[in-house]
Amino acid sequence: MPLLEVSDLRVNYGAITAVQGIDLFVEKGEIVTLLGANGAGKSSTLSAIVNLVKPSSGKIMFDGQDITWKPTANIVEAGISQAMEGRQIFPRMTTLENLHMGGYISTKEEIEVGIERAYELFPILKERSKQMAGTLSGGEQQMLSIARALINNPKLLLLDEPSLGLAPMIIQDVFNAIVSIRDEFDTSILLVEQNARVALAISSRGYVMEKGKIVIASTAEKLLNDEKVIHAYLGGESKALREELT
Amino acid sequence: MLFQQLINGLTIGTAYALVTIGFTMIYGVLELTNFAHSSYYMLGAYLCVSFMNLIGLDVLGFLLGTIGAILVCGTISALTDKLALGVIRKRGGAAISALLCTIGIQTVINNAIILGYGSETRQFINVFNLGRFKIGPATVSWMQVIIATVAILIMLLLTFIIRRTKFGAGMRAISQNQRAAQMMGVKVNKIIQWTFFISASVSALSGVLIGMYYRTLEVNMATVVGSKAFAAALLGGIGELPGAVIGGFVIGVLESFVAGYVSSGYRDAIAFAVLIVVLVVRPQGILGKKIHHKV
Amino acid sequence: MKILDISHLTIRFGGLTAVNDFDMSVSKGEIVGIIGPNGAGKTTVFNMLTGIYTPTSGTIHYRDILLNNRQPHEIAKMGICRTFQNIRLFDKMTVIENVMVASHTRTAERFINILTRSKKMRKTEAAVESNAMTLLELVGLADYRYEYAPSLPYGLQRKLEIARAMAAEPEIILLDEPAAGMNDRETSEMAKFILEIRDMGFTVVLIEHDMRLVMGICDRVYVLNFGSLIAEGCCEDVKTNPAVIEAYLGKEVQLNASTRS
Amino acid sequence: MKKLFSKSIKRIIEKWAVNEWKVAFSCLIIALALPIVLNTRYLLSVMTICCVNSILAVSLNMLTGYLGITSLGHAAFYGLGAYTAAILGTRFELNIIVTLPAGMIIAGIAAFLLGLAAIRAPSRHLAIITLGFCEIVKIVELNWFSFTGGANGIHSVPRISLLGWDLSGKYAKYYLALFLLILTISTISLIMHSKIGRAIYSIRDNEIAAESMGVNVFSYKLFVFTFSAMFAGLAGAFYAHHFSYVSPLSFTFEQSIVLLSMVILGGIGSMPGTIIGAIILSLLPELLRDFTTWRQVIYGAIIVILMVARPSGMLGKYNFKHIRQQVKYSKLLTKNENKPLEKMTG
Repeated sequence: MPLLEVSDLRVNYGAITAVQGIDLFVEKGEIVTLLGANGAGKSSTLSAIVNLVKPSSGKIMFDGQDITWKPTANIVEAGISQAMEGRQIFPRMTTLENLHMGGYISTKEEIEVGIERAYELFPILKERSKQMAGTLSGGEQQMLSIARALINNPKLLLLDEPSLGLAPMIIQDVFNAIVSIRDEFDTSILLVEQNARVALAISSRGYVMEKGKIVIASTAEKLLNDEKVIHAYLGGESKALREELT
Repeated sequence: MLFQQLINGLTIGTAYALVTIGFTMIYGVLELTNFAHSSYYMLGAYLCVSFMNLIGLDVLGFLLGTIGAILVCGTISALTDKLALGVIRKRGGAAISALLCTIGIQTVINNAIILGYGSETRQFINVFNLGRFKIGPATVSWMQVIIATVAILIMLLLTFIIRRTKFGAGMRAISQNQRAAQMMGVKVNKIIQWTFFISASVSALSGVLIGMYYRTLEVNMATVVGSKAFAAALLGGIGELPGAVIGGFVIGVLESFVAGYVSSGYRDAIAFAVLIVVLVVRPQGILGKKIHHKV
Repeated sequence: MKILDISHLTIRFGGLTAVNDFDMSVSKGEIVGIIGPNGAGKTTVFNMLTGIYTPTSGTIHYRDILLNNRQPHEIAKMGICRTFQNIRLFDKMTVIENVMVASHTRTAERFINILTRSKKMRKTEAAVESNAMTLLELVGLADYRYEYAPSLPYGLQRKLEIARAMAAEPEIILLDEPAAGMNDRETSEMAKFILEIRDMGFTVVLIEHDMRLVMGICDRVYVLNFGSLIAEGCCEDVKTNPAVIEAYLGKEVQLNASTRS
Repeated sequence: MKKLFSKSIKRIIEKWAVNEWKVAFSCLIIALALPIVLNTRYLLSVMTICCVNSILAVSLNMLTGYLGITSLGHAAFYGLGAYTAAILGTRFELNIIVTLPAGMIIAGIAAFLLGLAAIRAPSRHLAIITLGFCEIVKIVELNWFSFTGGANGIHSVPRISLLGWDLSGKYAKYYLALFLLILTISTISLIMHSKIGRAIYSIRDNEIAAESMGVNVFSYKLFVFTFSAMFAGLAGAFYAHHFSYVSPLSFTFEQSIVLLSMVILGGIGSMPGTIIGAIILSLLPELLRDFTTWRQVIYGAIIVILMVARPSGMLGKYNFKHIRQQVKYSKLLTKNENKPLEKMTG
């Protein structure tokens, strides 16, 4: 049985249907990528899994229990953590306090271990530990948001565009970190990412969403070689682009 | 004279400070100006008198009555959140809609009190009768000492809760980013309801203490204290507990000085004038921190 | 022709020096990139350029006018307009209204004309609206004109911000991470679009992490690290500069960039 | 059932939005014709008060709904207008042709000076600053006995007359109030449908972005603050002549709250909503007159229930101009392509 199993999930915002009945699953210890253009419904899917956005119908099974429409706090306790898009940090808390909030449901010892690990992952956060999170730069807030989601040692980590606004060197660090999170802690990861090539490189499988529906579900390798996917999401080469432009 | 004014001012200030604390707690969590807050101050005092009439006009009656008043006010406050304010939040109503809702709640409570108890001034029997003593030229009553002690204990307790406990961390998280707080596993609605409970309890306690200090209850006591608490909260830097306390004291002392040295008619006017000047000159309040917003 | 000249620009917040002794100049018709690690002070430079922050020391000259103590709205009127890293649209206004707001500085209207709704005023309004429509068509948002801005997908919101900045008819347009949150395909489109903007006569200064976009379209690049300039020059020089590789690009990404892109 | 209900509401709102002018015109005709049926002194007086309160609510809506600044002191400017008219009327026996503009100007000057000092403050501070200003004005009215008559107020403000015509009859006063209301509504609407209006909305939505697009946030805020106070002053000046009596107790902070309630209840930022809110909250106390003791409790409960049932006020969710545009546009699309708006939901 998969760790996470989503079936026929639908999400409406008023009149607009953002997610129109999708099925997906994540096995234990797996990294899965959700691809798609802007507005395809990827972020809505993630939010619906943790009930931050109420699904209008569908079923979400996690670790053997039905978590559809459960309060978010209970879903977090069950073992799902999400690093949110758009730098959802606590601006008037210091970096360290933000990390402590990440361990809201954990014990003191777990938090200590988690914070050590976060600092290893993103050394700049240690330098900024006493600084108010609201005064961090955009990229630093992004790192903080990811680090914070890891403190409570989740079974499943949902990452919403982890590379958004990050410098190239840091992106590499983040993706390395994602792999090591899976390897060392046996955490499964569901990833939404625009940086498709890098994301697929570390994933075992991927889904492609279009207008609220899943149009392709396949292994990462196949997706990387799929003409349609390359055309739609992976783009040309840097040099090619330059030539194309000049 | 000067010293006496100061002591009287501090006593009134204590009451303002207690009411302000509750007020600022709710503002801190929800950025909601809770107009109903001062109503619990009045309701608490009236309920305590009712309970005392039932139980007995002695120290035991007073203590039980106070506890009863606190519990009832807290419960009503928590229920208003569960049944009204929380629903507005859930439906995505604007902040100002919740504000109007609290005005409605205030109107209901204040007028229900008039309906139930009549609009004439009522006696609050002082069960302690402890007398007074002199410090230098000023006279201090033991009642003032009791009020100050209880108030300081409550303030310390609340500061501890907010700064050191998980509950407090949850409150602060909600105030800064509700979505993220949920994602950390914070039970948002539960914490907000408890915040409403605590804030109304403190307000009710303050009403009981001040009622006993003045020995009278009036139907306009809520509105008098309401705008002062509002002012004190902003003066101290809204959302900051120590700020609320200082704000309360400043308003109390200021008032009693103006009443003593200028004219009691202009007492409130000058308190507000000072407040406006402070807010214009130092928008973050006395203790509020200036935050550098990222653009 | 130099139109923007920044020299010895420094800003401190409390004890923290966010930007230190930064020099930059921009000529008409250029596309200039500012890159650097997160927290290097890139957006802070934009904030000083647009008057949101006041520099601690140093000068910013735009066509020989000192910008240091100018209000943001004055600077917008002079001809520098921007987009925001964390999108700042007008949430309760429609897409087209968002763009129309920015025409503000380009139209003057007497109060009496507004109260009488004179012919001249209606004519100006119509012109503002058609200008906004043209811009929306240009960025491909014409179909969304009467939608509310927040209902647009993230990538389109970025485009809307650019259209809005263009409606202010600035000489220099500042783009803060225009391709953030876009996939490679969309990034290529954005790159092409920025070149189009330049060809329309705008001068562009942009902050961006996507090296494909920066190296693909920028004429010159400035690299910031910890608030200080560590390199500047044309793309090829910067790309191979060891200091830049160490602080920003990273060796692995160099590798990765060749496999990936 | 619920879905059907909300669908039919949506249809009604759409119809209303598309025909806004027709609806407004019909309302005007009704307002003009009403005195034929409701012709007692009491009823006409209630209707006149509805008009006065609508002027106040519409002007406050400009500040709170359109610009996004919550004011708890609108009654202060209302009071300043009333006292100006009362003092000019009783001491100098001046006519409304002088006192109405004078009330506007005095309220405007007061707002301008207060705004000059305070309008840069964050919104939540402005709420308390305006509240404080309201209290100060009340206290000055109460204590400056020689000038304002203190708690007794000012009696026998001259009756309304214009160019020798006596306009103090029950009908004349109602029509004059209605005229002032229409003047207020049209002035504010015209402004909001211009580039000034766009700038005001943009400030409400995002101050920093507005400033960066060249909108001078400070001067616009000051302008709206002053402008809305001027109309409150106008309403106050009319009030003084209408009742020929002013007292500090009519212009308290509680009155400000009632005005704010009208705006929120009807739907913040919606002109028709604000007027409906003003009419409801003006009529409610009259309707509850028979339940004197219970009146305030019921009044409060109704506000709570209405807010829980419709958190954005009655019409707050609907921007008629936008609905009109959307309806027009979708018609255009269906005509051209004969297929649903796939693009619009993407």
